[in-house]
Amino acid sequence: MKLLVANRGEIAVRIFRACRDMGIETVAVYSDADRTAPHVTMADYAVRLGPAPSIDSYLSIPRLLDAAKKTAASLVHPGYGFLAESAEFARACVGAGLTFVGPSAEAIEAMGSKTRSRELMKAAGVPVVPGTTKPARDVTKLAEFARGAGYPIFLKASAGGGGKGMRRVAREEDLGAAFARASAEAKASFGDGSIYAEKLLESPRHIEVQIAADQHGHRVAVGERECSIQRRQQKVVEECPSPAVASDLRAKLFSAALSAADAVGYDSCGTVEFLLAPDGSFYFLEMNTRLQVEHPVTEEVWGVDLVTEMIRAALGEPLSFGSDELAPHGHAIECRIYAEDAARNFAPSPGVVSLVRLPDGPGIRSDVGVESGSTVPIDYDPMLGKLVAHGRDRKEAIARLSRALDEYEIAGVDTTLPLFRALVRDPEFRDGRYHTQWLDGWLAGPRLEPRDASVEEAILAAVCVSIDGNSPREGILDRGSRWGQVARVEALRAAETLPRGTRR
Amino acid sequence: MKLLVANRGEIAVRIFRACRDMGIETVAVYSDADRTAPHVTMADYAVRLGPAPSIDSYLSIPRLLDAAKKTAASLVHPGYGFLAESAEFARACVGAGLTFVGPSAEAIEAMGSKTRSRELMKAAGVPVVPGTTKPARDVTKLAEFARGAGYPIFLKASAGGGGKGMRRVAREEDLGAAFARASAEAKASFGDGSIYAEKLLESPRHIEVQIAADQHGHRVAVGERECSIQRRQQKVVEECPSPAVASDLRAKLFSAALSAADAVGYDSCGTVEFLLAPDGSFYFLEMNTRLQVEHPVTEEVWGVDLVTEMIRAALGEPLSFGSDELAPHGHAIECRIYAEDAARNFAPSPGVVSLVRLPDGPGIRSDVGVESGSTVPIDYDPMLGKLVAHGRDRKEAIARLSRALDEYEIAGVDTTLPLFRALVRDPEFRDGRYHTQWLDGWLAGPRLEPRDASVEEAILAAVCVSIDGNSPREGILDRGSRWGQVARVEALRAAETLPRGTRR
Amino acid sequence: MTIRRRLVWRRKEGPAELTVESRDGRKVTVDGPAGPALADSAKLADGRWSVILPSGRQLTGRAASRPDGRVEAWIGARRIHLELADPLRDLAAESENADGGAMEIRAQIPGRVVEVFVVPGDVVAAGKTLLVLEAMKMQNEIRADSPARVAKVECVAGQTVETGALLVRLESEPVV
Amino acid sequence: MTIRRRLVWRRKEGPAELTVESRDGRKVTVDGPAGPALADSAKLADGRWSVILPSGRQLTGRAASRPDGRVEAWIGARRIHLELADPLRDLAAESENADGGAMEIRAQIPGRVVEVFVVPGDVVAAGKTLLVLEAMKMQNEIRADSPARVAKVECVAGQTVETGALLVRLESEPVV
Repeated sequence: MKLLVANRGEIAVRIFRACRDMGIETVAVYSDADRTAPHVTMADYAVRLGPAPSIDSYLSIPRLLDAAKKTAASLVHPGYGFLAESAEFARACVGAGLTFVGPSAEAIEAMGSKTRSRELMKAAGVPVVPGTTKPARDVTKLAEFARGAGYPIFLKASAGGGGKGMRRVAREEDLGAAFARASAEAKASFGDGSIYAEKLLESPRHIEVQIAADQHGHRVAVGERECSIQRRQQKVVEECPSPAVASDLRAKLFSAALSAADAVGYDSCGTVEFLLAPDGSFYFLEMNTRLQVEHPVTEEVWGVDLVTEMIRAALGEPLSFGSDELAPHGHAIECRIYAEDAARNFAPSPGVVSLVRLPDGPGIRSDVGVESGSTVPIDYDPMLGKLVAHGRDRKEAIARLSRALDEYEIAGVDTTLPLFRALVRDPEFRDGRYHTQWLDGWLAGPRLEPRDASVEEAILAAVCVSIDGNSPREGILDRGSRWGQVARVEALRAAETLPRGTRR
Repeated sequence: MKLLVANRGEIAVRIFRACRDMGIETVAVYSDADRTAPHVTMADYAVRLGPAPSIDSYLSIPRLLDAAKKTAASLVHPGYGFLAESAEFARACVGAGLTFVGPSAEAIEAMGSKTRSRELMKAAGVPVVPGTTKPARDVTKLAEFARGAGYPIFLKASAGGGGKGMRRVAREEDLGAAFARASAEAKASFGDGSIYAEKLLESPRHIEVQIAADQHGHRVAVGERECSIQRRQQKVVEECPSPAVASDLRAKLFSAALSAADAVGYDSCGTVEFLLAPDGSFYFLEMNTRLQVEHPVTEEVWGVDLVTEMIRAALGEPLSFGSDELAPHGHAIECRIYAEDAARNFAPSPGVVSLVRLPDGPGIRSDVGVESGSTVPIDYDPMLGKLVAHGRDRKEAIARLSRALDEYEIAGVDTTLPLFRALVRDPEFRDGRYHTQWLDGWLAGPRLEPRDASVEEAILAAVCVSIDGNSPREGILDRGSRWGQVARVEALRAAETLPRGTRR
Repeated sequence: MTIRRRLVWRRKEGPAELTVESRDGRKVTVDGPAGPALADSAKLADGRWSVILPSGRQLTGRAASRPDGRVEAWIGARRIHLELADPLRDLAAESENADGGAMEIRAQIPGRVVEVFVVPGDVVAAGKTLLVLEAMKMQNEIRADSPARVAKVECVAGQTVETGALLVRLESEPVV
Repeated sequence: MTIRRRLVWRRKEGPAELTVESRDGRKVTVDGPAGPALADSAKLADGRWSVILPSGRQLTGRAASRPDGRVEAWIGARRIHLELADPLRDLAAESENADGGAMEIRAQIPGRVVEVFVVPGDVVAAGKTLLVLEAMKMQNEIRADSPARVAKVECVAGQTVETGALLVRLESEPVV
């Protein structure tokens, strides 16, 4: 039996590892930019899709189906991002006689549309954030709603998430411009510019519940995750359990999430996202009908393998655990490592990763999609992978995360590692006192200025640049090429013509 | 506060990680062979001990104490092997005003002598394997005992373990020669040639119980480990829990282990080893008054950090858990990765490790003391580190171990990786049907012959040797140096003048 | 950079020739027992190679040849052995000479004959060591590839030989 | 291989000279603000360096200089910035000339003056860009290191200059 992963990077590696554990052969697909990527070199089979741009490779349904046919793959897993929430792709797979590892196309469609999913939730008695019901193509409907619900409001692309096509609007005057930009961004990322609006809750927390289900009607809520550390709606750090959820709230969240899953007869792994207001009330946000980037924190604390469960469910097998057999132990924290320079407004930093040195030892897990020598292409979401620390409690998890960061080396491209190093030392983070707007405020401060060197550090640097080959003179030449590259990136970014895979 | 580790390799890295988690500064010591070893380059401080030979470096108490004084270290952790079971070293540390991270010198001494420890156990009502009571310097006493207990018997060095100074004697005629060799080996490894003899149980299993204790009289049994996969009394694979221990036997083992610990007022982490006969009876073997190589399988299943507990106990702090707060979840298996070629009778394979590529992802932990570019010196135990796989049950742990082995690359030196790859596919191993003599028998078979290449593998090899720089012609030259090196090793081995650190 | 290498793959089922050809080090044609196959090949930073065969099959591993002609290949923890003789590298190689049947074993690079184990008339089994030839400080046993009868011995212990010098002439052992 | 490098470490507390000297690339003497220190230095296979100082302090990390004179150093996930100017590399360098007070800024390697921002008599603050000099396709702003008054301007935009050519002469601004 062969499984094709219609994706790249760390999630393709993650899914192939589950396949190996289950004795299923692995089929990788790749664009020209990814020929020597780890997800290709570990696979049993590999098929070229096309040139680097996503539309000609990872987003091309016909080429993906050809690759499956060529290698006689019978299973297809979409990963996250790219076509993971495309009902069209799910249908195309089924139409080609393939087993789509994920929920039904209908469930994807229902939960994919923010407005339809909210209607379903209202019907199922799940509280929803006040918002427009129909996806709007023009601004008038949104203005009407905003006047009723009161500003600030939140504009969202109805066909996708991950920070794309999202704008906060504080006052009526800004609505027009914000709508135009949000709609354009949504069009570029999901091919659908329709937008809907929601009441903006003040400093809420983002809590999501992991659902595992099979085709025999078994549905289990496998713990919650805290994902409030976000930068412009993009998750940066996730935790399990949430420091803000006590057992009675947890029970309510679980039952709401299960109602959501029941409402669409959900039969795979998925995540129901809620906004938790400071007063303890919570509102349905959306259901992600796919595997989440942050699934490892749930796996470490609840001792489950969610990817294996998805594949079993797709094959018609029952879930390998009932809710009674599950028990959480300890606390886990995940950091998403992006090839971006947090100190330069998260400017992307594509290029060749000259060195990857991963931390290890007790409580540390790395799900990573690059290795020394890998290229970080400019064409896709610049996430390199995730660092996950697990401890007996939140305090030990943070101590282990901090220790792992001291061992972590990525050279050749800038990364968000320095951000995490500063974060684990921040008193508010260490006390779990944060919410979805916290990080944006934190980043505005002078926190990421690199410290000045001590005398000892200056001696180390002097030895490096003097004895080493890369003394300043040569420094310019080889540095030049990389700085030239960054200039090229800046130019590209400015032109906003960057055809990005959707960001998760 | 600074902690000095009087050791090297993976266990020094392991202990430094616990120090970082606790905010304790780390002091490494190194011989000339280890200047750029990972345990040195990760430490906050590093002090040269001397030239490569252990007696001038890692076994030199005066030089270790000087290093502690120079860096104002207040804590000393001995790791395992080297001086870990030297009461003299423990006393020397205390004498120099240092806090020895481990049990009292008295406990080390009592449990260090096989004969004294057995007397203590008999007094505490713990069943012991029939054996001589006094350590013997000549063969007559042993011959008398053997005639009484009946052959086969087992000769053991009374001052240390790890496969050094051990000989099986099947018949009286072989006793004299076996005694001479065992005594010489013990003298070389532990500076004490005295030997004692034990009745040899037929195909017993080696089960050990982890003890965690503090200086406030709290003592907890933290699960058992199965260590029957051994080659010439040297542990190769360890598991937690043991596939052969049901809950009632477990309760008896735990209470026997606790009685052993109580008998010497044990106040750190230690391990009580038993031999489990096929009929379910078990006998005290010895108590290791130190951290064991295989401690990670217990940490993964019981969710504890044994090294942190040892340091807390040494600092007078209480254990951070009571026996009621502990619960096991899942199953973990550890493989010891040695720089030895299992296919050539485990000939050591020192040299430069040109590539280390560690597996990662769900359930996998590597505690390793080398990285790409490291040198494996000929002067010490050739263990590179340990691969640990954790799953929800034994089946998932074996599947994950097998997956990790497919990702594991070590080039430049031969390793025992191919042995583990064959082992995880063996039906008897997969069913847990093995005992302490099982592996030696298994190794006698043709199991480690590398498979012949398939056509596809031949194409890959052809491309490697043709397009690559290391085409055969060059192959000879660079190979030459390594083969020359192996020849040097063979010569050294033959001369048996190899001053080895004790092997664990 | 055009590469053309002829390798002999000594398998249980008998030797097979592998011709490796490539103009760019990326598109590599390997003509083997199952006919020519175009392998999309790429070298990784850590020295391993990845090949993707026409069937889509992907293999990544490393291989290095040892002086005794054997190639040690690794795919993860899996060690694979294959006798991949490179006529250039085998200090001597057999070649069918004109009158068929007879096989001449000639030195491929200058060396010194260390020892000779056969005399004309000896009948040798496959794998029998005929002589030991030393070149570049490496001693290499020159063995018979298949059962044969020693027709001629053209060298003596201690003698240095030039490239191409005839060492031993074998005649295929008539099936008795 | 004897290495001798003079680096200027521009700290908030003012510039400090670091002289790096080594005969074997292992025993490295770094003469810095806290006097000479013998650093036992070793380069690791992955390009990082480990130094052990006389106090026993050990640091392992990597550092590379950037064209703007800044050096980016990393120890694990910790990024450390330091201005480690190498006179050789700074396309121009100030030097105290004979009559004290006045500082001459001369071209260190041949280049082209792209633009001049000052005229004699201007009073400039530390860090003020005096001119832009282009060499090896790199444009480099030559700035005043400390407050001063422009005494002479010896170059014009578009002019190419030889190594050592005088560009600007500054006089230290008398404390008013």
